[in-house]
Amino acid sequence: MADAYPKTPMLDELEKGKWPSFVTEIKMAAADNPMGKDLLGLLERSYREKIGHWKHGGIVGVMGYGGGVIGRYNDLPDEYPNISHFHTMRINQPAGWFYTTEALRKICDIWEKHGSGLTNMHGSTGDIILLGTTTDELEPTFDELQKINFDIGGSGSDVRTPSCCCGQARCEWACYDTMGACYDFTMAYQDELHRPAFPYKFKFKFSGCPNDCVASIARSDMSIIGMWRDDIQMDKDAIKEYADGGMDIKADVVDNCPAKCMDWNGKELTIENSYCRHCMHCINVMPKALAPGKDRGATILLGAKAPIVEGALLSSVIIPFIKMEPPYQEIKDLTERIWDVWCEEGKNRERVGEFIQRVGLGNFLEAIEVEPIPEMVAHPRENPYVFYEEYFEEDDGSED
Amino acid sequence: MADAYPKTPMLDELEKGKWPSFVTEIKMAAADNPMGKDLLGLLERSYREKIGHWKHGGIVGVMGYGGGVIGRYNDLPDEYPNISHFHTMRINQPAGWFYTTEALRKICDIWEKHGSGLTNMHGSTGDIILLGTTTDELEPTFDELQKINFDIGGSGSDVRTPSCCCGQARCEWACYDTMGACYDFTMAYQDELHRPAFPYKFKFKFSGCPNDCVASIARSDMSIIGMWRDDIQMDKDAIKEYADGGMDIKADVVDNCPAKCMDWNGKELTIENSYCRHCMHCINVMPKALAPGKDRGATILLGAKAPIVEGALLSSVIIPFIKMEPPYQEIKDLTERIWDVWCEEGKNRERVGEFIQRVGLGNFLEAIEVEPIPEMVAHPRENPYVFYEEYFEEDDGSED
Amino acid sequence: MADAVHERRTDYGPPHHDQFLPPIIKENYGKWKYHEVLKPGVMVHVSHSGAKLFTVRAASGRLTSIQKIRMYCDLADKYCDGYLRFTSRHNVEFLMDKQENIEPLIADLKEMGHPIGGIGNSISAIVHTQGWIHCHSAATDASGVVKATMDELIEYFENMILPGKLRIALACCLNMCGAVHCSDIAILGIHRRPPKIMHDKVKKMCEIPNVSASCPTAAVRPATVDGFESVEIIEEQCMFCANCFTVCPAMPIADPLNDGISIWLGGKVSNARHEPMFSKLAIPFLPNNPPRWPEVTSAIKNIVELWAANANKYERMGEWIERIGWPKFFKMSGIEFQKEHVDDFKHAGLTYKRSTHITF
Amino acid sequence: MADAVHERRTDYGPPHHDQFLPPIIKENYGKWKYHEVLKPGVMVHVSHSGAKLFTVRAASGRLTSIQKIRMYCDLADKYCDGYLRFTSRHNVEFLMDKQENIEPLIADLKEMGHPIGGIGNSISAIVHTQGWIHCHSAATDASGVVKATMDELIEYFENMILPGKLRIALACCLNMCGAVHCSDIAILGIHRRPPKIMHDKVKKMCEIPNVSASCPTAAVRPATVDGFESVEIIEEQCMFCANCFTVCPAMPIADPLNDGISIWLGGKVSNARHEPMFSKLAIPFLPNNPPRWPEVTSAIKNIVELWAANANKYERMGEWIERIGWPKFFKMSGIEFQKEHVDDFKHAGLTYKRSTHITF
Ligand code: SRM
Ligand code: SRM
Ligand code: SRM
Ligand code: SRM
Ligand code: SF4
Ligand code: SF4
Ligand code: SF4
Ligand code: SF4
Ligand code: SF4
Ligand code: SF4
Ligand code: SF4
Ligand code: SF4
Repeated sequence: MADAYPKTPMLDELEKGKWPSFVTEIKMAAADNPMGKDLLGLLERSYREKIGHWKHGGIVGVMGYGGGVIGRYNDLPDEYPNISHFHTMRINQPAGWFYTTEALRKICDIWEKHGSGLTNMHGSTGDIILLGTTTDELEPTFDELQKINFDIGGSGSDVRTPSCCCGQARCEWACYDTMGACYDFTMAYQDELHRPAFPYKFKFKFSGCPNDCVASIARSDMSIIGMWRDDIQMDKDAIKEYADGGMDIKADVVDNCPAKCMDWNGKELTIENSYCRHCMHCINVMPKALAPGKDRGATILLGAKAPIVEGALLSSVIIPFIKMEPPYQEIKDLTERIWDVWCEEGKNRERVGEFIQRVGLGNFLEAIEVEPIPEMVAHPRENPYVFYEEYFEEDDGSED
Repeated sequence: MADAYPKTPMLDELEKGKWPSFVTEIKMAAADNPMGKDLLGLLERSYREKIGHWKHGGIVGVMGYGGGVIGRYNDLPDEYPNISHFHTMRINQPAGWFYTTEALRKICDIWEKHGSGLTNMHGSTGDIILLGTTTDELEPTFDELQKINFDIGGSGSDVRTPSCCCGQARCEWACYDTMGACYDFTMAYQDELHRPAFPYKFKFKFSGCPNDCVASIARSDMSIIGMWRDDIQMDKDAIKEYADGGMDIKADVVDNCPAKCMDWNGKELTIENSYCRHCMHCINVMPKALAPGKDRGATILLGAKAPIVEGALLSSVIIPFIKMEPPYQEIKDLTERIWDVWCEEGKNRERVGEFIQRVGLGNFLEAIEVEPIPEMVAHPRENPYVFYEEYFEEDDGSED
Repeated sequence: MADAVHERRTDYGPPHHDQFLPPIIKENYGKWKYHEVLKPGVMVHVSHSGAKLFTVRAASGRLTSIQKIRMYCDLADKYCDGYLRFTSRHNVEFLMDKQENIEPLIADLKEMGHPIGGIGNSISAIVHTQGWIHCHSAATDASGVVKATMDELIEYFENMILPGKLRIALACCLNMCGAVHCSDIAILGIHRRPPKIMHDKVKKMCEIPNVSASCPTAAVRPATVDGFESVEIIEEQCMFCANCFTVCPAMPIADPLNDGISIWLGGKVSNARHEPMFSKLAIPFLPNNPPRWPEVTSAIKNIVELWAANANKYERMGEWIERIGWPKFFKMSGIEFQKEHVDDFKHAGLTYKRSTHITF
Repeated sequence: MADAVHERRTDYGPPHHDQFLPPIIKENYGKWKYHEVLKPGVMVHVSHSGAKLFTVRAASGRLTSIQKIRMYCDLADKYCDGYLRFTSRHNVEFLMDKQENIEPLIADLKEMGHPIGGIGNSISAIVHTQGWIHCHSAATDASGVVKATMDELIEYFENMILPGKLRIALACCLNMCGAVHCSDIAILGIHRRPPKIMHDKVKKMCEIPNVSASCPTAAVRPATVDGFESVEIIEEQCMFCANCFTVCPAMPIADPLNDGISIWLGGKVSNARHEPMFSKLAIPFLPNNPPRWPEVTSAIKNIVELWAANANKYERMGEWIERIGWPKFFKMSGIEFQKEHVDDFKHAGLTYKRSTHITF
């Protein structure tokens, strides 16, 4: 079988070493599939020439959907005809990336029949990426996906496939049901996910606590991060066990608290909870002894994105604390008000974060009908260029 | 005498209370001087009406000088004729604001004869402010000042009157002779100080150590701040005395060290000097035990200013360490290269800090022929928008 | 068999996750009490009910064939009652309630070529993107650089011998699909030459006003060249972001002579201790040197080891550098500081050193 | 007697300070070993030679009559061999080598109405500006507000009962001659109404292009009004900085109904512990209420006392607030948070809260 592959001396180097080799994966797929063989050939060529061979994608897709397929053509179709089309399908993953082997096998079967047999498990937004097929195979693939209830994910100027950490499924720190919320929002916004109608993309990510294991604060337009607002739960015996077990509680825990709100007198750990910043560090270090409080919910933040065009952004706080209970109506109402304003006034290719930067947080808040509160800023303004909105006129006692 | 003053019921309220009263000062001057009386009247009126009564200044001055006098006229000259002109003269203070009573009395005598008898000791740039005289009195005043060797200070787009902390005259922490350097620079740049020829003002301030007692990092275009680069000097016995005296060295000193480079084991204090940030805190708290090292000089920083127009700036590092020895030629050469570039390319009313912000520090450094070093930045860039300056062409092996 | 006349559905969304959760998770959903890392790549979560869930995390190259997925399925059937999951960094996790299955599973995984690790104070898989496998925008490959780098760092994946977590991400162009902007170490593909303009195609393929508008530095201007309505680029204003190319395919920017990789440091995402931080430029340019990018892998290894040897416990890369200061970092690492390091974009002034907090 | 024909000199510079230094300073210049604060407002500097220099610091209103200067001179002659100095915050300092002179000097100073203090962990004199005494640009008075405030805070000048130094500065307009932008507490005069344009005078008094260019928000545009070549202001774009007025006297901005004071907190200059910081807006507007500005003085007193009661030792205002977070500060102080607090100038985005480091 090996001689069926094109010669790939450079790629072969990447089959050495301990980390799983993507070259080996391609070869595994190539064994049964001509697409894989051409991909090996084209990639080897890229390695030799130090340049990619993919052209700007055209618009291809599946009937009734405005996104979810990334069109791709190579620039040497005569030499690599099996991948002259090589489109990617983004398939909405199940929340938390949990699978039964049965479901996975069905996906494999479909992709064996209709595509390259290559995937990304998963794409960096979270989708199952079915990597490489022809225009003709798109509809048939979707047809089969329907039967196993896997739907298409987002691409283009729409809601992108939401993702979440495993949360309450496996983590003791989850302050809300991330998987439940992720599923709920995904279902609620099917239309927005599948039919691009925004100025640009809009991503939701759900993390169960401030450790933020789906990097939502860096990578989503709306970041929903688990939070508690009462006292950290403490198990004194467990603290003693850690101390007896040799943990240097002063150095490892107390001195690393960014709020400087902990104290360890050698016997007892105290936390001045009203100063706690909810950073998670102490809980991370002593999972048996400390836990988030019982009054749990989430912090909602807005606006993260990669640098293009106005520079990278992190999300910033819009709601410091909200209870997370289905159907999450308050958050959805807020989201929709945000979309309305952004769709109305946002520029083409302007992410919501950039939009806020351009119009100013104060004006944005007014437009979405949210009161400004100090939790939204790291600190108040430093420059004195304040747009006071009213002034007194000589003739009246009232403000203008 | 009291009935010679105008009625000032509001101002009189400000003669109450423990803090020295400027109203009392004005009254003291007014006793012998009609300017003071009119000033009381006009000021009382401002208090009543909640608005100032001074007009935009005209250009007045002293022959041969392009600055140093702030012209001022009131907008009610018929009612307050004695202060219809009320110009201010800025007189270059002696370095460190040290005086003999003899010198001060001579100034008082001149101002009694030629002005309002009111002063600011001192203005916030550092000058002796002779507050209020008429156009006719400017030349005669200067004539008398010449005789006692007091010269005029800066105003307008020139070098402003440099100032300095008392440094080695009274402070154990001064890492160089601030007063000597301040005098030297003032003398070297007399022409630039007296004849505005820059895009805007340029201020020098000299502080002997990072405590920065003349606020140079916030208030001067060039900040020269004392610095050492060897180890902090330690007197172990004195440390012991502090400890025995009840100082909590861990809490007060070690825990406040921003570099986290100190350790106190209950007996001995150790400093990992190569991590020390030269913040002064430990030295400030234990002046008998710790002192700046012996290899002393200064850090040079550039660009502080108040907010108008582009927002306030703090100075930033241009030379992390330089020995401070007269005639400070290297610093003067640098200064003059900066002026050349700024005069050539700076916009009208653009301070040097704003200029650097506009052209970019990298380009600015190239223009003034200084190599970029990491000490100049808090951190390297976060955005990937790098202007790589060369690229390879196909036909040559060399960079473009 | 595909039924040609079944009703065509849309917008039914992903399958609900409930059906994919193993019974022990369903029973203990939201009831976990604490976890312990048992050894590299293996942890146990203990429920308030006393139930114990064991997780084995195996490395994945992310680009996965259906053959490999089926092999995972075989293992999950054998040891985990047919359940498995993937992580947010694309590793594969096997979940089970039977502790005795851990060792045989690990043995099988290793046999298959999948190292176990990435949990705790270790380096996990590199979040990355498409590169020359699938994207038109790439300035470097993704999977190859990742493979070469992880081979070099494998001991830190398989062990927990680091001061804290270390997260690496790669993006093959400034679009940063790998969201590398907040990583401890970011590997970023970069162009360094302005786009070449296919003047005969611009007007046909692109909207000229959109193209001009796309450039963050206004370097692209409408112009007539050789009789074609097209655009021109003021080269000194170009910083190679490729945004014009994203909008207009007639302006290709990829260039074998000048494309390469930059290395960025000190970002983080979690709120643990320090607030989230952006990564900062450490090495402005390293050449594309396939297949194993030795300049890149050795630069990264040096940085990892410098951090490992000098950081305090729990101190992420960025926290460590913030404590010691960047000048010290440049000194210790031997990386040369250049003009490129100095920011000159919008907020550049705020990155200047506005204090005397200097080390010598 | 003025000699009419003496040679007219220029550029001779200030007198050299050497002639103004007391002998003990000349002898010990650069040889000081340490200092001790003996009591509020009194310190001793000890030389390596063993010599001791005593300093008594007295409050000054800065605006000083020649009569007062002569009184200072009398005291300096009596106790200090004819030497004295002023500080960078405009206090007056009496320097002497005779410890026994301290108490009589203090008695005389107090008698004259000059409190002793400002050294160590105290509030020193307020750096300030001209206000209605001399400047055309003022939105409030300077000396009056300062006097009223210091009367209120006098116990903190005369004692050392604070956690650290507290520096207050006042500027009567956004030009910020008092460089209030880095003060623990900044009192800033503000306008809140766009300039009124004297259309008949603009063309005569000002260069119209310069006037337009002067506006940071491009609110000023050339326009013909009532037949005059003049300018107009787009009111919604005006943030009352007065820069157009600085350039053009025909656009007065001062307005009794709307001028007032804003309060800013948490700046510092020294490098001690924390790097220098800008002050941040705490109270957007308080009315001008002469002669004693009670709203201003009581707001400041409350803030000082809140800080004094809650900060750790050595913690400056800004360091304290940074530790507890601004939301907490607003809660504790009872100051209302408003839209005005939210930055909307150039770097506004960097002031948004980009983490979950939140307190409840
Ligand atoms: C497939 C994927 C990379 C991967 O290998 O995982 C990807 C691939 C592309 N991204 Fe992305 N992005 C992918 C996740 C991201 C992420 C990460 C995330 O979602 O967490 C980001 C950063 C976060 C963000 O949204 O800002 C990201 C930021 C971008 C950007 C920059 C957007 C910006 O506002 O700065 C672009 C350029 C654009 O949209 O114009 C872009 C554009 C693209 C395009 C469509 C290329 C283009 O210019 O049109 C790429 C198609 C590649 C291909 O041929 O398949 N992609 N892209 C990821 C989607 C997989 C999935 O659905 O699961
Ligand atoms: C007298 C003094 C205030 C005082 O009471 O102490 C003063 C008074 C004036 N300053 Fe100032 N400045 C004075 C120190 C400062 C300082 C503080 C310093 O030098 O340390 C600053 C902030 C630091 C800086 O330079 O940025 C300062 C920043 C300004 C600005 C804003 C400049 C900027 O770039 O942002 C202006 C407006 C301008 O220049 O257009 C200004 C303009 C003015 C003018 C000339 C008003 C004008 O718009 O033309 C004021 C004249 C008032 C008068 O009638 O006497 N003054 N000015 C200070 C000079 C006394 C002296 O020579 O010792
Ligand atoms: C499985 C996963 C979530 C998922 O649904 O997929 C996960 C799971 C856990 N994370 Fe995480 N994290 C996961 C991605 C992340 C990410 C996102 C990322 O890397 O892109 C982050 C933010 C990274 C960053 O800050 O740049 C993340 C930051 C943390 C932290 C904070 C560490 C820190 O000191 O900054 C903790 C706490 C700890 O480890 O002490 C944590 C802790 C944990 C715990 C211990 C939570 C628990 O009790 O179950 C889990 C196992 C720990 C481990 O891997 O060491 N997890 N964790 C993700 C595994 C990815 C992988 O394959 O390696
Ligand atoms: C006399 C004066 C210098 C001069 O040449 O005029 C001076 C003199 C001293 N300063 Fe200062 N400082 C003087 C203005 C300043 C300023 C500038 C300002 O206030 O505008 C600062 C920066 C303020 C800021 O950060 O906003 C300043 C920040 C310091 C510090 C740092 C304090 C801190 O914790 O941040 C110290 C160290 C200390 O006090 O522990 C210090 C320490 C000292 C020492 C102890 C130095 C010494 O050994 O002689 C002197 C007496 C201390 C005192 O007043 O408590 N001096 N000092 C200035 C007195 C002004 C006044 O009348 O109050
Ligand atoms: S984000 Fe929090 S809740 Fe979610 S997996 Fe990570 S640590 Fe657990
Ligand atoms: S969660 Fe973070 S801020 Fe809160 S007490 Fe623990 S370490 Fe401190
Ligand atoms: S700046 Fe330093 S040297 Fe100068 S007076 Fe202040 S503490 Fe002394
Ligand atoms: S000077 Fe500052 S940084 Fe240096 S050791 Fe002392 S406290 Fe630490
Ligand atoms: S980072 Fe750039 S090159 Fe890589 S997949 Fe994303 S868009 Fe394509
Ligand atoms: S690559 Fe970027 S900077 Fe260069 S011309 Fe295109 S859009 Fe402008
Ligand atoms: S702050 Fe403004 S009003 Fe006050 S003196 Fe300076 S320029 Fe004049
Ligand atoms: S006051 Fe300032 S913002 Fe308003 S018009 Fe004048 S220059 Fe522009």
